[in-house]
Amino acid sequence: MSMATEQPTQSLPQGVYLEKDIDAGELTVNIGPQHPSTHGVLRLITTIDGEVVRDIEPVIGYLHRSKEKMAESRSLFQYQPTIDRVEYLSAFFDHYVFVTSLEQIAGLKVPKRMQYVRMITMELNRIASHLLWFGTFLLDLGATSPMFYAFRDREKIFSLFEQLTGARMMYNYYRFGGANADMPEGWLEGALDFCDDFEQRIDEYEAIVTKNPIFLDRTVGVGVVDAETLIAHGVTGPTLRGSGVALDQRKDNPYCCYDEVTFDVPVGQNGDCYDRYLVRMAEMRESLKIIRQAVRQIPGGDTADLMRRRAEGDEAANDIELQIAGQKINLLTYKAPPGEVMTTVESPRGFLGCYLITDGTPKAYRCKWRGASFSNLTVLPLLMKGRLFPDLMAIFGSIDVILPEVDR
Amino acid sequence: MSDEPKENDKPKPSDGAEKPAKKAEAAAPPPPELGVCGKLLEGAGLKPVALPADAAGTETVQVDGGQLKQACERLRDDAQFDLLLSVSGVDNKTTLTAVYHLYSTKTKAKLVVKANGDKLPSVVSVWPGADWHEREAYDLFGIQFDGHPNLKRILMPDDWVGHPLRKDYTVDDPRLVWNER
Amino acid sequence: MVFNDLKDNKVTSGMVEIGRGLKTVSQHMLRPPVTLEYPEVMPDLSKRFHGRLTLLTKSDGSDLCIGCKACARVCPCVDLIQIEMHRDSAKKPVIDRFTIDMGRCIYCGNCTEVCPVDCIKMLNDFELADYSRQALVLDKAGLSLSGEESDRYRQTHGLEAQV
Amino acid sequence: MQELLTQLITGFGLPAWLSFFLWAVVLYGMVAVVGQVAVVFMVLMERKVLAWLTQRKGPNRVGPWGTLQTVADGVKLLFKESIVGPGQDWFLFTMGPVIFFAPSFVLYALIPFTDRLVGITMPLGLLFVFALSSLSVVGIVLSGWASNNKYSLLGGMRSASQAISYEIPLVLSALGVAVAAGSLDLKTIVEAQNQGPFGLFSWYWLSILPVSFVIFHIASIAEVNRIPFDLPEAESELVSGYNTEYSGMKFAMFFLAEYASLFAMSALVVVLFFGGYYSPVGGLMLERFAGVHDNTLLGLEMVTWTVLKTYFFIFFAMIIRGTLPRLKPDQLMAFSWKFLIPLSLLNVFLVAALKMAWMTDGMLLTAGPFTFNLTYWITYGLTGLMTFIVLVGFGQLFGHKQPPLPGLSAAGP
Repeated sequence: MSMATEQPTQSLPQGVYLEKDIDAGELTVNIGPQHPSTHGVLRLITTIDGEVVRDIEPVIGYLHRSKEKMAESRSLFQYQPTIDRVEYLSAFFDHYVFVTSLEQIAGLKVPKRMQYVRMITMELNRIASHLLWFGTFLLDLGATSPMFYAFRDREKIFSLFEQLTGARMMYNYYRFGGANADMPEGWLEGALDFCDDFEQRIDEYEAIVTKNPIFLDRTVGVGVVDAETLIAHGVTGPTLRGSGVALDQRKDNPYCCYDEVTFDVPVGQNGDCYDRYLVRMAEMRESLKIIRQAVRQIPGGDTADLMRRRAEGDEAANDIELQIAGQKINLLTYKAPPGEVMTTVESPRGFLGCYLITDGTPKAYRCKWRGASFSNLTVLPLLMKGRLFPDLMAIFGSIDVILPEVDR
Repeated sequence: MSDEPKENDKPKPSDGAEKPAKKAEAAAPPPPELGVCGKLLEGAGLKPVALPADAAGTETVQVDGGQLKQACERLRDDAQFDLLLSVSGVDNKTTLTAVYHLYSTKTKAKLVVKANGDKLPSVVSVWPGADWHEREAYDLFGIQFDGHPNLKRILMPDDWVGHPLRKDYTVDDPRLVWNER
Repeated sequence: MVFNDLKDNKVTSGMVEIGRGLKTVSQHMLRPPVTLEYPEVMPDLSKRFHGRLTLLTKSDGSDLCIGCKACARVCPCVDLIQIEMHRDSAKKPVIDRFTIDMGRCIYCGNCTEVCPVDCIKMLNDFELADYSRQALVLDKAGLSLSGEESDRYRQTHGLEAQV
Repeated sequence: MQELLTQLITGFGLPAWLSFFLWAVVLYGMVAVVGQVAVVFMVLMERKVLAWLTQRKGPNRVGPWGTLQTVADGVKLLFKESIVGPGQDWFLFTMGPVIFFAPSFVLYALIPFTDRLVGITMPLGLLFVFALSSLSVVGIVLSGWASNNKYSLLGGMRSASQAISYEIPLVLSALGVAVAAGSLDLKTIVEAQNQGPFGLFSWYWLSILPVSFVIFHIASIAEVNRIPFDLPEAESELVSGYNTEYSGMKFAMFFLAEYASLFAMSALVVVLFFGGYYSPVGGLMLERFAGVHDNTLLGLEMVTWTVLKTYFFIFFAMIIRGTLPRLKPDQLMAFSWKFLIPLSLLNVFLVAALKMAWMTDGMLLTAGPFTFNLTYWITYGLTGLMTFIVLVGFGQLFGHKQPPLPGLSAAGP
């Protein structure tokens, strides 16, 4: 690694480059921070020998927005909207982790209905995130159409989110102990419609991609890694499940109401790019399953139904479990009790954690983000040693790194 | 928009202590006892100090800086904590603390290990994934990890002065003038 | 020997799969485009959309804002909302200055949530581009809706009338 | 027209050899104009087709239905600054696009749009086409080298290896055509395909050279660097490959030449395998059904068929671009050297054997148009069987076996 960075950087006069003898040995290529397939501002100092990658060193920090320092200068409620930006492709997960951390410290109880809403929104968000991964992964491999299809369907999810929260990507929807508003009428039907529609779309994706011989050539047997290495490097999520470990927070430590729905945890066998692809595609189907069950089981049913029951004077409809706002706290003056907790959630990329320490002031004493991509990115040099240069895009795409989560 | 915030009962009255959370809780009466992992470490000849469990009830032990690496090895090999979630630095105003959040993919257990000091042994040899986490803690808090293969700044620019997440860090860097409005 | 495993034959199965992909992609040509031609066709935005901030007024057009500065206190962008107010002889609040820098706003909606009188709200207007940063700093006149518009807003969003 | 020019030149008392050069200039001018128009249309078509494939609308702002979009793009590129950075060899950097550009457009001169509308008729036309089309790689390598950019250099190197690999199956599969038609002259090849009874089905693509057609089409896509073979400009890894450093008109030359060579290669597929300027029912429709013998009208029909068929293949290439991912360089080489080249060698051998068996009058299957003959059925049967055996056998022999695809196992409900 040091070889790549310690090369002398002398400034040569114009024209000297071409007169110099080209060293037939290794070549250092600086990929990024602006490069079409580094998905943001990752910089990879790559040493290649012909087309073979000898060494690769990721350099991060180009998207560092001091989210952790911001937490210490803003009140908890003030800080809350900005954490959508930690991992902007699945902002509900960020929010959930942060909100849950404080709920655990303060002992706030979350109504059941709200937990179901959180589950539905998070699973929809997981699909949206995987869709973006699917599109960009195929784009990295050179196929253009799947990206547009994925974005088309992602838009449908965003429209649902916009009806619910008012924003398409930065939701700021969950609150400590609940959420800021109930679902609009007909929102659950909209979610179900999306599920029915998306089931066919995902079949189309698979028809285009899954058994395409070129896609198989590009992914099968590429970036093979065993589970022990991944775990030792702290890699979680679909990347780890592609290597055959059924590690899923939703199963192991069920949060929200994941213990009340049935779903499978798809795991791969070979631990290559193709398995990671299969796992994510299967996860989207599982998410659909969860959403369908959750919509069926949500206490109080659709908002319209709940409103009607309340209007008719049904006392049970005013049960705290059916309130979405839950235990309201005054957001202006709220001081969290001292305490600390690390909450983790199964985000689309793995364990997303928020280590929150409060000290009785309105601000957080320390708020540390454990981004799944941060750990997942560390295995990239390991996977890339000795592979071909174009494999870099397949492997980097398949571990699904999102840079804002790495740099925070 | 029916849920306009109202003044409700606050969950707990806070005495507004500016002290760090850990100390405030450590002062509370029944002193915490060693849990399963703490006993395991004790059995291995180390001297873990039990800390109150965190809000989720996760066992928390404090390990002396010099024994950190042995403790981590024991935890990985004997208690099957094979996944290091994160290494978080915490500035307690008097000392720096590195907080290790461990997870076991086999037993699904969690554990929090804390070590005080600004010079700690690196656990990269125990969990390779600690590499970047330790670099981050070094970058933002200035905790020196002995034995780390490549301890340099990771998030901040290489020529940055100071460690930004320390409580005594003041923003008087002339390069930040553009940020002042 | 060559005929019994045609499915595993790389050439034949590959050709079939490529053909299937081409067919699936070609089918999309017959479907209507999903693109909205934006300036002509406006997107269908929901009532909760986080757009430009606005100040509602009473039905007669007088200030609804009471100058409590709650919105400024919960705003994650420090100093985004700036309010100066005084009380007149009848102890009624008079807003001297109310500016919002829309160029720095992150459209989180925190301010709309804490407003005790439902004064600061978000519109569906998202076309805010301008030629200078200064033009994005909206003052009270630029933010306030007229009395009728405020009434219409309250009607469509199910808020109580403010007289 | 050439005679007219010669007369004009000699009439002015100038030496006759000058007329040759002038003719060349006039011809190239015409070709370039025709080619530019075709390219402008193709760029619009590509963007529209790719948009339709992805449920978008494509360019629709400039001009009615977006028709002037490419004109606007061209004007923009024309007026953009053409940057030559420090460390770049100015001469080579400029020559790269030129060398890439020129042969792609010269190819137009060789395509027989009708039996008379051919820029240059030469007995070795096919050979000349390949000679020209392989020249363009020199331009890519040059510009990749002169760009003083590692991505460009890699792109240029990839292009060189790709061109070397895919020229061989391209030529070998066209050799089958030459063997079947008994000539290297493109016009003779077209005429030879008007001999069978069924028009569409007696063209070479199905009747006797299906394997050649498949190989040729694959190799021609590789030759013009389109997805799935666009490694020299692989956008996701090499940013834009050999043309990363180019801007303005120099970039436009790459851009135009790529489309020009796509048109030329598609036209070549039509000429070699799809009956050139003849209609799909055999002969010319106007002649057969309306009894028209006017040369102008028939010529128009011929041009229509050539252009229609060519655009069909361009369209097909666009759908392929919308669907398939990109290969890796090693897979690209393996596909060519381990699969296409042995297959095309075998194919040449089989075509030659077939021709030995049924050769008459120096042409295969010259029973006269529109007659049914047992020979055809036997030939069709044989070629069909041959195709099947060759494809399946090659799949078994050379297609590297992939491991059994892993299913996903689900861990518990």
